[in-house]
Amino acid sequence: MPTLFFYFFAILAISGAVALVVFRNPVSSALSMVASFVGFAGLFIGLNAYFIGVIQILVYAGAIMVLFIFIIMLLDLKKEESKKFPITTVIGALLIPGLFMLQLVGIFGNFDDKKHQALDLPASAEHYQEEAPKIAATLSGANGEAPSLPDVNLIGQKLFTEFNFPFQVMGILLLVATIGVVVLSKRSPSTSASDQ
Amino acid sequence: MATLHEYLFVSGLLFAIGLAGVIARRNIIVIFMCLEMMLSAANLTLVAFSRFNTAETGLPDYDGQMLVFFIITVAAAEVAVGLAIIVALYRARQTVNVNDLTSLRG
Amino acid sequence: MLLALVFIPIAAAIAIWAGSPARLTAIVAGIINLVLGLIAASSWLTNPEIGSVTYSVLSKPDIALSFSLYDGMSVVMLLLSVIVLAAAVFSGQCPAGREKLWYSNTLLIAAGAIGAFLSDDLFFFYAFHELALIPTFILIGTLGRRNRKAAAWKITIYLAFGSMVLLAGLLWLVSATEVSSLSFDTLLAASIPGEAQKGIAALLLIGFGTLISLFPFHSWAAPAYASAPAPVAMLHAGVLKKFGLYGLIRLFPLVSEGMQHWLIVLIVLLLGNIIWVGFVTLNQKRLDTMLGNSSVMHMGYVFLAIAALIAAGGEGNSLAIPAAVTLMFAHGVSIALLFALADKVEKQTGTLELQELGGLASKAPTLAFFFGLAGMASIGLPGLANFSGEILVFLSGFANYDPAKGFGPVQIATIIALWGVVISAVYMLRAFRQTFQGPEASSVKSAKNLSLLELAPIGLLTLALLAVGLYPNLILQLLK
Amino acid sequence: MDITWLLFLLPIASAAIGWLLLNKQHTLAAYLSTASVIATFVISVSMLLAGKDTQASFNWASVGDFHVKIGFMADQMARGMMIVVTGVGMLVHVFSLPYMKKDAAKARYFACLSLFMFSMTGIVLSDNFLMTFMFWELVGLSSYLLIGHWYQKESAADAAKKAFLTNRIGDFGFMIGILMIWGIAGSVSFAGIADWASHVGTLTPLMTATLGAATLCIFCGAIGKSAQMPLHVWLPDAMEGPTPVSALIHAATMVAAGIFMMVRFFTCFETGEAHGAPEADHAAVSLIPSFAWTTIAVIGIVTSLAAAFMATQQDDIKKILAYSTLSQLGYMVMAVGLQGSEASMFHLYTHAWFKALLFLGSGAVIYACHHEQNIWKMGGLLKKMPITAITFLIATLALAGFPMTAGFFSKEQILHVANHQGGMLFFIPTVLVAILTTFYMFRLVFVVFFGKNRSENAEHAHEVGPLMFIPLIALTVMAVIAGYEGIAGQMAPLFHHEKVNFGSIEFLSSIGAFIVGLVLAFVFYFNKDEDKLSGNVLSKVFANKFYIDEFYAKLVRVFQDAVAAVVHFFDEILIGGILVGGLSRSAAGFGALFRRLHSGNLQGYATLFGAGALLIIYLTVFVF
Repeated sequence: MPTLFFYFFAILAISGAVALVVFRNPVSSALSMVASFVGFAGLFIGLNAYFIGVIQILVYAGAIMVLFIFIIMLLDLKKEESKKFPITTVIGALLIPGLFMLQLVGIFGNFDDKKHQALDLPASAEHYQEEAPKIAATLSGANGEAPSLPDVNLIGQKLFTEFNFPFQVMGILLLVATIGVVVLSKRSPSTSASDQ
Repeated sequence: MATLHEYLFVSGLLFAIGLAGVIARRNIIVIFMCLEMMLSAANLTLVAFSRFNTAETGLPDYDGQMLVFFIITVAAAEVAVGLAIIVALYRARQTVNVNDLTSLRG
Repeated sequence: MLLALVFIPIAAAIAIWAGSPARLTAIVAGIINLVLGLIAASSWLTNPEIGSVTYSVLSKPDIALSFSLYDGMSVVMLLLSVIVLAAAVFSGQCPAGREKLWYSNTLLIAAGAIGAFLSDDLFFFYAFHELALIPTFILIGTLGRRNRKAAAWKITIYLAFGSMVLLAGLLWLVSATEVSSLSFDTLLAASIPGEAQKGIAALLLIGFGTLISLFPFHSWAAPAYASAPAPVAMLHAGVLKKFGLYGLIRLFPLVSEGMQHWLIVLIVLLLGNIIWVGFVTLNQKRLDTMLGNSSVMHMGYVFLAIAALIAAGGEGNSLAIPAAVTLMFAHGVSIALLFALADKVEKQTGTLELQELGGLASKAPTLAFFFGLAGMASIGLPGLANFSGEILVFLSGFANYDPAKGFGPVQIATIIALWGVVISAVYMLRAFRQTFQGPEASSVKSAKNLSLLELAPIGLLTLALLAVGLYPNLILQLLK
Repeated sequence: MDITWLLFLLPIASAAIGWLLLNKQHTLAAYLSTASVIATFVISVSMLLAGKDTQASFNWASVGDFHVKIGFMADQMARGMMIVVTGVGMLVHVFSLPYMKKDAAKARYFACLSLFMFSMTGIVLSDNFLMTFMFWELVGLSSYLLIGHWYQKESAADAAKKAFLTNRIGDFGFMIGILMIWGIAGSVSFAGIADWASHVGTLTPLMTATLGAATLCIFCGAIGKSAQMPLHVWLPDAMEGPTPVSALIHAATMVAAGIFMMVRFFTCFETGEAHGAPEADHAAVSLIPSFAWTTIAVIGIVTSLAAAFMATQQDDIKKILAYSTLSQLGYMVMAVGLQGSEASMFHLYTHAWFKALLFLGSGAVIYACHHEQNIWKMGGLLKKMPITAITFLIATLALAGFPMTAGFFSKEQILHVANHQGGMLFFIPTVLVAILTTFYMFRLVFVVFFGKNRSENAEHAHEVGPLMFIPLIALTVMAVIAGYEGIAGQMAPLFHHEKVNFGSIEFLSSIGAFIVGLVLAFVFYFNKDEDKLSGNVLSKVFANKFYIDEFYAKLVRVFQDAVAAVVHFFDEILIGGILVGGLSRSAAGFGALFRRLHSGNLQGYATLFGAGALLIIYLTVFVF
């Protein structure tokens, strides 16, 4: 059953990606990309990365893609190219990713594959006994429920201890980006004068 | 259950498709979307490694997921700035076709 | 104090960009630096540690921003830098409206040069030189004369090439010494296996050689100096170019064996500098290109001292390094003076074509006097600094001469190099004759004599030439 | 502090002050300079009277154990030479006061004269070769400045340049010689060299050859400074300078510096108290191989003879004197080469007086004739300016070696040396030169002072003022008495008394030469208005100085300038263009190649980027 889910979401992601590249209309491209991101989220969840899966939907499909669609609407983009793709471009677009995939497969041959192994949650609970009893409780099922992976707790714990500094930096980055966007999209007086 | 290689193959394929889009498409917004696709593909790789290389606690190695988290955050900021640039560009040039944007010609 | 010497020009450059009056700030910074430099040099004899500072930057490998007067050579180079800097900021005639660019970059060149000479860490030694090159390129490219673009490109490409080869050499050197610190103290205490020395020596010779305009990597120099604004020509030809010689002499102990392999090559090249470039100089039709080429030519003498040092091998040649350093100082001051004066000539007459000049002496006797003096200095007249350097160089060439064995290559080179003294006299007197003597040409009709204000920087440089020329022990006592 | 230092300090101080006063206090500068030279003369005389050797020095440049010293060594030779230098210098200064009165750049002139006095003092008193070399160059500089005093004149500027450059060529050899001597003897001081020479014993053939080469290299310096063949060309041109300068620098002192220096050098090789004992000299002197000696002597006599021939066909009064100076210097060099240092120095000493007198006399004539220098435009000046004429005549007699004048004694010694140490090969040309000397000097005297006035300038000439003729008279006295033993023994730099033997071949040939020359000159030139001897091929060759100047001009043009042009061409093409320029060319080529790739097409960039990534993956994963 999980294998089936994997193939389903993988095919969803891949076909969404293919549609993104192939559709002429940017809006269709954007929508197929949303579909692709849903596929991504499924794959993440299949990898026990629930938190990442959720923010993949929230941030990417929710926020970023909306932004894209907004811009597409704002600029009122019609169908992109009426002309067909030039043959050289198509060759490049097929050849380079193709070679890339070939290399990837080649690399697989050099490294041993890893089978999927179920997580032994109670066994790992003892590592958290000292510093995070609540996580340990969830892991071992001591709080009365079945043992489960406290994904968000674990990420939060890492984020606010080990990765605290980058986290702060990220905050500043977002602030700077916000200001930057405002500055960029503001029409400067001279350009607006020449626009009219 | 799917193996590591399968995940990596899927992520590589997605990356390749994104790259193909970047190479082939001429609409700068679509190119940008393809770039996001490539980023996500990289994220998938990271998560896959994180899951298949368990840490000493026996749980997934969350360092990888931290990286993904940061990538998503940066990507959000990047998209915001990038789209703002595209809007400014469109205002200046009235086009989003990269064939018309050749001021980098040496 | 040493920190101040490096950072006062930088601070002044920043202040100029920030809006303080450009010329005044630059001159004040130049004078403060001059005073500080003189104080540092004079107190160095009693207190060699004066003003040393160290700020660790990286621990592995150990890199530190560390300034000290490492030895007498650093002191002399520091003196040269501050003297030429003071004269350069004072004597330049900036095109109106470009003061910021002009003065701040001039100061930065000097800061880079001083930083390189004071650093006793290989990394910053190299980095400061690169720092000085950038404003050089900028100023030549933007505010130069005539075909400044081509000259700027040429100097950029050549010097970038030289720096690159040099960097390769330095990296190899550091890795071959297998020490973890880049400070000169540790580096020079290490030793390098013979095979590696050969390669490192070659890279250093080419790298430093290009920076010093060693034949045949010299062809950037003359057009660059001819096009450069006067302060840049003064600072680069006078000070910055000595970086290469300084580095070569500084790192010489590490690769002394390796250099042996290249002795003959070096001798041929330095004779190329002296004789070949000497003939090229003879054929120049403009004052500025002539001076540029003459500066290339005189580098050959310093290389002659280095060749004598190499040839001496284990015996040692106690004369060679003091000779080289004295000549470096003398050449730096005299060429700076000549470039400053050529600038004045151009200002007065509007041309530097020797054909169009003539009889300037009767209009501007003071200018003629100082030009004559500087020209005489550069052709090695006793009583002026260059002679002290040249005579010591020639003596160093014969220091290890064994009459029972006859002439070695260095002795033969010295004898051939002496012909350069004749060549330089020919072109310098020819230029002086064309410019200042004979009947007045039409271009000099409206020329005026030097004003007192213009005299100040020229007087400073002349004083330095005379002081070292009349009593070279002033310099030599630093070089014990 | 030794009083001798004042000999250095006074002139240099006066030169420095003169420079500072430039354009302002002309007259003050002139008097200051004259005062300083009078003071140095007094000091020199007092040193001579004191009669003891003094010595002092300080380290000028020291590196480790090696010191370059500045110091003086006032021995007999130096003291005598100082009298000549400061004596002639003083009289020339005094003469210059009226002569240069109207010159706008008087201050510069006197400052340069003082600079010259300083430098010449340095050469004379120097105790080592490096110091000699330094002052040697400075003398060259002051000579350059003084020849080019009227630098607005093309000819003066060119002559100054020529003089400096020709001297530079000589100095090139000189420096090599000094370096070689330093290498061989381990010392540059004369005392050090003498010490080495007396202890070294026998030399290996290689070292002997090197020593000979070193001697000849040092002699190169003398060739330049004393204007010997083949570097003699600058001296006649140097007459472009003011005439008093010619008297001081280009007749009496500076040109003699070459002889002085050679004698200094050779005396280092005379062991112990060998002064004046030629036989004893021989052993130590023989360290220097004979080929060096012979070369020097041959150059001396060739110069002497050639210059004498050239002098016979010159029309410019100063040029005649210049060639006569050359010829006499050739005498001295020959004497040095024949190991007759004493004779050479003695002739130098007497020659200084009467040649300075001749030049100053010619200066007075030129001054009186409103700067006319062509002798054929003078004439009959004996009546117009009797004092000048008579002093000039006496000087001519001295130069011609008329008995009982100073020149007679010294020429006698030269002839003696030529006969005894050189043999007939040297003696016959020496006598020939003596004949020619009398001939061209009396040609000059007859044309200038006798006959009738041949131009307006000559008609209006009148006797010069006292400040000019007093130096002339003082020099005349010296020109007569300087050679007598009582005076020469005191004053001459190196005096070796030789009793004149009235029956000897030297005496007879000397008298004979005088008579032959006088008669010839009388026959051809007395009361003539034009040169009967000019016009034929030979005289043209003489008048054009054997075409040596033209030959050099060609040589310079062909070798120096053409080589320079060719080298410059190759420098641009080969080095600037191909060898090293190829580097930048190829960089530019690659740039152009990569520029193609910079189409500005985003997709193109993406493709290339992808290809690059592929390549890197391929290389990192599959190759390495």
